[in-house]
Amino acid sequence: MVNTQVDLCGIRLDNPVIPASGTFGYGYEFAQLYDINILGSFSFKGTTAEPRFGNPTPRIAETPGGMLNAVGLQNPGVERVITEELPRLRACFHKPVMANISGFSVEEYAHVCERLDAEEGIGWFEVNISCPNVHGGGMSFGTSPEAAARVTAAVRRVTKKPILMKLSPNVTSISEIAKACEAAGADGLSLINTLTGMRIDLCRRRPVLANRTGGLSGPAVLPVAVRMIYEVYEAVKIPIVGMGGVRSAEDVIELMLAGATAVEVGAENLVNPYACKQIIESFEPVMQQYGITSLSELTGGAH
Amino acid sequence: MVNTQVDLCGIRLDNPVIPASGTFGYGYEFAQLYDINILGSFSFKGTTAEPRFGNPTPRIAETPGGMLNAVGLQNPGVERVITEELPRLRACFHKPVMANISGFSVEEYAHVCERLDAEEGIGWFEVNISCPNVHGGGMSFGTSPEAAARVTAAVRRVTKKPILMKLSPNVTSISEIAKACEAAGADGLSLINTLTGMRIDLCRRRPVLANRTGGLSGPAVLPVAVRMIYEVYEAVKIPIVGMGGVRSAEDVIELMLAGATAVEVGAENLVNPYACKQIIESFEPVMQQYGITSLSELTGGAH
Amino acid sequence: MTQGYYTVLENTPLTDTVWRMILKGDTTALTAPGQFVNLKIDGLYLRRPISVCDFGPDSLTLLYKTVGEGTRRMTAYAPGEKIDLLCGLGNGFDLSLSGDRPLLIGGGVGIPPLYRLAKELLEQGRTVQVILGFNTAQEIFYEDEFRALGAQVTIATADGSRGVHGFVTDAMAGLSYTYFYTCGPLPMYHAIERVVSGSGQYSFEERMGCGFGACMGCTCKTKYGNKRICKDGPVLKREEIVW
Amino acid sequence: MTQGYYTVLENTPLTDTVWRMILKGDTTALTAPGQFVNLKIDGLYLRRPISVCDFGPDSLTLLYKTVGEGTRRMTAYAPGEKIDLLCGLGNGFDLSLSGDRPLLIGGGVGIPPLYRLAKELLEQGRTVQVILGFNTAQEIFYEDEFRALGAQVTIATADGSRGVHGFVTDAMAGLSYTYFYTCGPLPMYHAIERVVSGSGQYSFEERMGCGFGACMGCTCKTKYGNKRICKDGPVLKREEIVW
Ligand SMILES: Cc1cc2nc3c(=O)[nH]c(=O)nc-3n(C[C@H](O)[C@H](O)[C@H](O)COP(=O)(O)OP(=O)(O)OC[C@H]3O[C@@H](n4cnc5c(N)ncnc54)[C@H](O)[C@@H]3O)c2cc1C
Ligand SMILES: Cc1cc2nc3c(=O)[nH]c(=O)nc-3n(C[C@H](O)[C@H](O)[C@H](O)COP(=O)(O)OP(=O)(O)OC[C@H]3O[C@@H](n4cnc5c(N)ncnc54)[C@H](O)[C@@H]3O)c2cc1C
Ligand SMILES: Cc1cc2nc3c(=O)[nH]c(=O)nc-3n(C[C@H](O)[C@H](O)[C@H](O)COP(=O)(O)O)c2cc1C
Ligand SMILES: Cc1cc2nc3c(=O)[nH]c(=O)nc-3n(C[C@H](O)[C@H](O)[C@H](O)COP(=O)(O)O)c2cc1C
Ligand code: FES
Ligand code: FES
Repeated sequence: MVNTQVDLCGIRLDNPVIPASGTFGYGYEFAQLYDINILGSFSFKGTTAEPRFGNPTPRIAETPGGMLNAVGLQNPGVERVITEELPRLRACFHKPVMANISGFSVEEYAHVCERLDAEEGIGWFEVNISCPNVHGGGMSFGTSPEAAARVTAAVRRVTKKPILMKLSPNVTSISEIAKACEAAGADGLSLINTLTGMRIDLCRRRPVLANRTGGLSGPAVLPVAVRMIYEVYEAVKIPIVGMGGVRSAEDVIELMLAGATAVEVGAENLVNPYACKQIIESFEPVMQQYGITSLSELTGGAH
Repeated sequence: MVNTQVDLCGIRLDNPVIPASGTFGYGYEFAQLYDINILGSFSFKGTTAEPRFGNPTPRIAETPGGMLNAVGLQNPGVERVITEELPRLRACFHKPVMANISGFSVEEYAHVCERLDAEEGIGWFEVNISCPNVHGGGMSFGTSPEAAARVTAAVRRVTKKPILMKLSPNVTSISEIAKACEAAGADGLSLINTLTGMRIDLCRRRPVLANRTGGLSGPAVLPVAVRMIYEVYEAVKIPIVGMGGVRSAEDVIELMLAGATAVEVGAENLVNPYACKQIIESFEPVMQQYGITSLSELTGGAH
Repeated sequence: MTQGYYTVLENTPLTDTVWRMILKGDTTALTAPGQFVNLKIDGLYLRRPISVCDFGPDSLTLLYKTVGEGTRRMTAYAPGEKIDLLCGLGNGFDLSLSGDRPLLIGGGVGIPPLYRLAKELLEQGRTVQVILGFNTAQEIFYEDEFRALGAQVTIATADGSRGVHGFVTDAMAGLSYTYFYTCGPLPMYHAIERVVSGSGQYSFEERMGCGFGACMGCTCKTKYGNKRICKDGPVLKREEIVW
Repeated sequence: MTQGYYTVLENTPLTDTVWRMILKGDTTALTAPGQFVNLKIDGLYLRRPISVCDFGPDSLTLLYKTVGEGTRRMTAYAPGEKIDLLCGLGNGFDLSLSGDRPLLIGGGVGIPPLYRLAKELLEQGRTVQVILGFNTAQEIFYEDEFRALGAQVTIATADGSRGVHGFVTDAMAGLSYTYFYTCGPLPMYHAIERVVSGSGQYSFEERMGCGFGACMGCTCKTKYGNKRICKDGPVLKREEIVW
C-alpha cells in the first residue's frame, strides 16, 4: 500500500490532485462521469462580486501542445454562487473545496472573500491576482509585489481560513511576488496561472481570440511551471500548490519534487474529462515504479 | 510569381527566413545538406570575448512540444571566431550574416562588437541581452530597461551597422525593455529568446540539466512569441525579427502578421535539419492559398 | 456523454473537401439529431467537434470538411484505426415542435445533422422539405441520401451550376412550412432571419475548449440568460436568440 | 548524414526490455561500426539516438531498450509503418588500430554497435574476443549472434546467473589482447580504466539536441579540446579522454 495523503495548510487531502479553477466548473459536469469525491479537493470557477459574462467569443484557441483561453472570468457573481452554486456543489462533493476568488480592486477581493467566508465546505481561499487592477492602470495585481501584498493583506483581514495567493507567471521575478505575499500573511501559494499568449488567424489576418490575447495552459507550459515552483520553493517557507500542464501521475510527482505540496490539473480536464480519476488511479503503480511509499515526502525533493 | 523579399534595416533579404543563433552553428553542418545561400540570412552562434566551454552536460532536455537547452554560450571566443570560423563561414555563405554577440558586462558587449565590426560579410549585430550581468547581481541585462539601454548605447558607439537587440521573454513588460532599447539607439529588435524552464528526472530526483534551469524553445512557445511580437510592434517603430516555435511557412506568416519583418527558426533546425529549406520552398503554395502576393506587406497586418 | 475508443469503419471523400467517416462504438449517449461528438486527433491538443450525421445501435456517421490541421489529419485515419471520442454532446434538435411540414435548411457542412433529423421526422410521418445550399455543383453531397429518405429536396448553388441559382433563401421563396430547422454558416442565418416566417431552431458553432460544459469557452447571450453552445446548445430556438 | 523515411520490417522483443527493430532504407551514409541514427517518434519533439547494430545495402538493425516514453513508443511501430530517420551520425570505431586480437567489451544496451564492429574485424581476419556484461541471465541478448559470427564470447552476469559471476572486468582478467573497444554505461568505463592495459576506444552517450553537430548540446572536454559527442564522437580514443 502506498500513501497518497498530503497536508495543505492543516487540512488533510486524500491525495494531492485538485482540478484547477475554471476547468472544472462547479463540479457537476464531472460528477456525472465519476464520483468526484475521489479528488483531493477542487478549486471552483473564479468568483467576482458582480455577475460577469466574460469576454466575447471566440474565447478559445489551440496552440502547439496547449491552448489559449480568454473566458474573462465568466461567473454568476458571489451572491448567486452562494445561493445557487454552492448548495448544488455540496450535494455532489463532500470534502473541503477551494474557493477561487477574483477582483478588479482590493475592495472587491475582500468583499468576495468575506461573503464566502461563512459558507460551509470551503477549505481554502485561492486568490487569483492575475486580473487587471482597475485602480492601478490595468496592470495585473500579480505583476507588482506591492499590489499583490495589498490584496493578500485585505483578504487576510476578513478570513481566518487558509489563503493561497495564486501567482501569475508573466513576471520578471516570481519569487519577489511570492515573498511579498508571504510577508503580507498568505498561508500558501498557487502557481502558475496562465502565460499570456496569442494566435493569429491567417485567413482573417486578425487574432483568433476576440480578446486578442489569452492565457496559455496545457502541457506546453509544464517546464515553466516546474521552474517557477522550484524557484519559489527556495524563496518562501509556506506551502505551494503547483500547476501547469499536468497530465499524469509522473507530472504530479515532478511538480512535487520541484516543491509543490499539492498539484492542480487544469486544461487536461477539458480534453480528457477522466484525467484526474486516471491520475489518482495510477499513483499506486507509478509510485511503486519509482520506489515512492508516501507522496508527501516528495515535496521539494529535487533541491 | 510571389514576392518573398523583405527589407531588414536597409538590407534586402531574398526571404524572411533566418536560422536562429545557437541552432545553426556557423552554417557548415547545414551547408553539407543543402545550399544555405537560399536563406534570407543566418544568425551565428553567440560569441563572447573569451572562449567558453559553456555549462556541464546534460545540457538538453525534452519538454512537451519543445526542448530546454543550457548550452551556456559555448563558443571559441571572438578572436578565434574571426580567424577560424568567419573565413570558413564565408566559403559557404555569401550573403550578409547576423553576428550574434553576448557578454557578461557592458564592456564585453562593446569589445566583441568592435572586434567584429570590420569583418567582411556581417550585415547586422544581434545583441543577446539574456546573459546574466556579472556586475549587476546576476540578473540578466534583458530584464531591466536601464541595463538593456546601457548595452544598446555601448554597442551603438562602436558600430555603424544595424543593431538588433535580442530580448528576453522572462519579463513583466517586454515593451518597456523594447522602448528602452529603441531610445538608446537600436535599429531593430529580435524576439523572443528562450523562456526559463526546468525538468526534473524522477529517477534521480534532480533537475535533468546540470545547470538545473534551461531555455525553453520550440513549438510550445509559439503563442508567447506571437503575443510579445504583437505587443512590441505597438510599442516601437523599429523593425522586429520574430522567433519562437516556428516550424512552417504558416508560422512565419503568423509572426509577420503579428509584427515581424523577418523570422528566425531555432529549435526546429535541430529536429528537422531541412526545416528552413522546406519553409522557403513552401512559401509559394502557402502564399497562394492565403492570397498573399508579397510577404513584406504582411508585417503588422493583424493590428 | 460517454467517452470511448471508436473504430474507423470507413473514411472516404464525398467531394474535393468533404469526407465521410463511419465509426463503430457505443452510441447510447446519442438521444437526439443535432448532437455532436468531440474527437481527439493525434498530435493536436484540443478535440474537434463534429455533428452526428446518422447513427445506429453501434455505429455513427460523421461528414466533415477539411478546413485546417485537424480535419486534414482526420483524413489520414484508415479503417481499423481507433479514435478517442466524446459522444452524445449537446442538446440536439427538438422534434416535438416540427408540425406537419417542417422545412430543413442546410448550408455546406451544416447539412450533416439535418440528415438524421429528416430521417426521424419522416419516421414520425412528417412531410419533410429540405433545402441544401452549396457554392457550386461540384460541392454537392448527400442530395441522393436525403431523397432516398423520402424528403423533398431542393438544391441551391451560389453560382447557379445546379438547382436554384442563389442562396438557400432564394429557394425558400414560396414554400409553405409549419416550422424550420437550420444548420449552416452565420451569414446564412442572417439571410434566413430576413425572410423566414414562424418559429424554428438554429444550430450554432463556437470554438470549444471542452465540449461538455466545463470551461465556459463557448458561452453566448440569449434572451433567457447565458448559454453554453456545447451543452445548452448547439441548437437554440428562434425566440431566445440574441442576434 | 542522410534524412529519410524508413520502413519497419521487424520490431520484436528479444528480452523483457530489449527490442530489435529492422528498418528498410538508404544506408549509404553508414561508413563505420559504432555510428548511430536519430529517430523522430510521433508525439515527441526531440529525436532519439540509437546505435546501428548491423546494416546491409538497404536495411539496418537497431537494438533498443525501453527506458522512457520514446523507447516505449518505439515498440508500437508495426511492420510497414515508416519512421523519419537521420542516418549515419557520428564517427564510429576506428578499425585500423585493432591489431590481431582486439577485445570488445559491451555492457547492456552498449552491446549493439559492437556486433557490426565484431563482424567487420572478423572479415579483416582478426581474432575477436567479446565480453558481454548483463545483470542477469534473463537479460542476455545477442550471445548466439556474436558466436555465429565466429567471435570468442564470454558472458558476465552481475548476479552470477550465467557465465562469469561479476562485471565485465572480472571476465577480462587473464585475457590477452592487442587493443580494446567498449560501449556501455559510465560506471563500467571507470571499472575498465582501472584494469585495462594498452590502448582502446570508448563510445559515449550524451543527451542530444540535434545529433549532427549544430547545437553544442553534447560537448565534452578532451585532451585535444572540446568535442561534440554526436559528431566528433561518440567514439573517443583512450588517449584523449578526460575522465
Ligand atoms: C457543434 C459543432 C458541430 C460541428 N459539426 C461539423 C460537421 O458536422 N462537419 C464539419 O465539417 N464541421 C463541423 N463543425 C466545425 C468543425 O468543428 C471545424 O471545422 C473543425 O473543428 C476545424 O478543425 P481544424 O483543425 O481542421 O481547423 P483549425 O482552424 O486548424 O482549428 C483550430 C481550432 O479552431 C477550432 N475551429 C475551427 N473552426 C471551427 C468551427 N467552425 N467551429 C468550431 N471550432 C472551430 C478547432 O476545433 C480548433 O480548436 C462543427 C462545429 C461545432 C461547434
Ligand atoms: C550515440 C548514442 C547511441 C545510443 N545507442 C543506443 C542503442 O543502441 N540502444 C539503446 O537502447 N539505447 C541507445 N542509446 C540510448 C538512447 O538514446 C536512450 O535510451 C533513449 O534516447 C531514451 O529515450 P526515452 O524517450 O525512452 O527516454 P526518456 O528518458 O523519456 O528521454 C528523455 C530525453 O532524454 C534523452 N535520453 C534519455 N536517456 C538517454 C541516454 N542514455 N543517452 C542519450 N540521451 C538520453 C532522450 O533522447 C530524450 O531526449 C544511445 C544513446 C546515444 C547518445
Ligand atoms: C478555460 C480556463 C479557465 C480558467 N479560469 C480560471 C479562473 O477562473 N481562475 C483562476 O485562478 N484560474 C483560471 N484558469 C487557470 C487554471 O486554473 C490554471 O492555473 C492554468 O490553466 C494552468 O494549469 P493547466 O496548464 O493544467 O491548465 C483557467 C484556465 C483555463 C484553461
Ligand atoms: C540549442 C540552442 C542554443 C541557443 N543559443 C543561443 C545563442 O547562443 N544566442 C542567442 O541569442 N540565442 C540562442 N538560442 C535561442 C534561439 O536563438 C531562439 O531565440 C530561441 O530558441 C527561440 O526560437 P525557437 O523556438 O525557434 O527555437 C539558442 C537556442 C537553442 C535551442
Ligand atoms: S466548450 Fe467548454 S463549456 Fe462549452
Ligand atoms: S547534439 Fe547537437 S551538437 Fe551534438
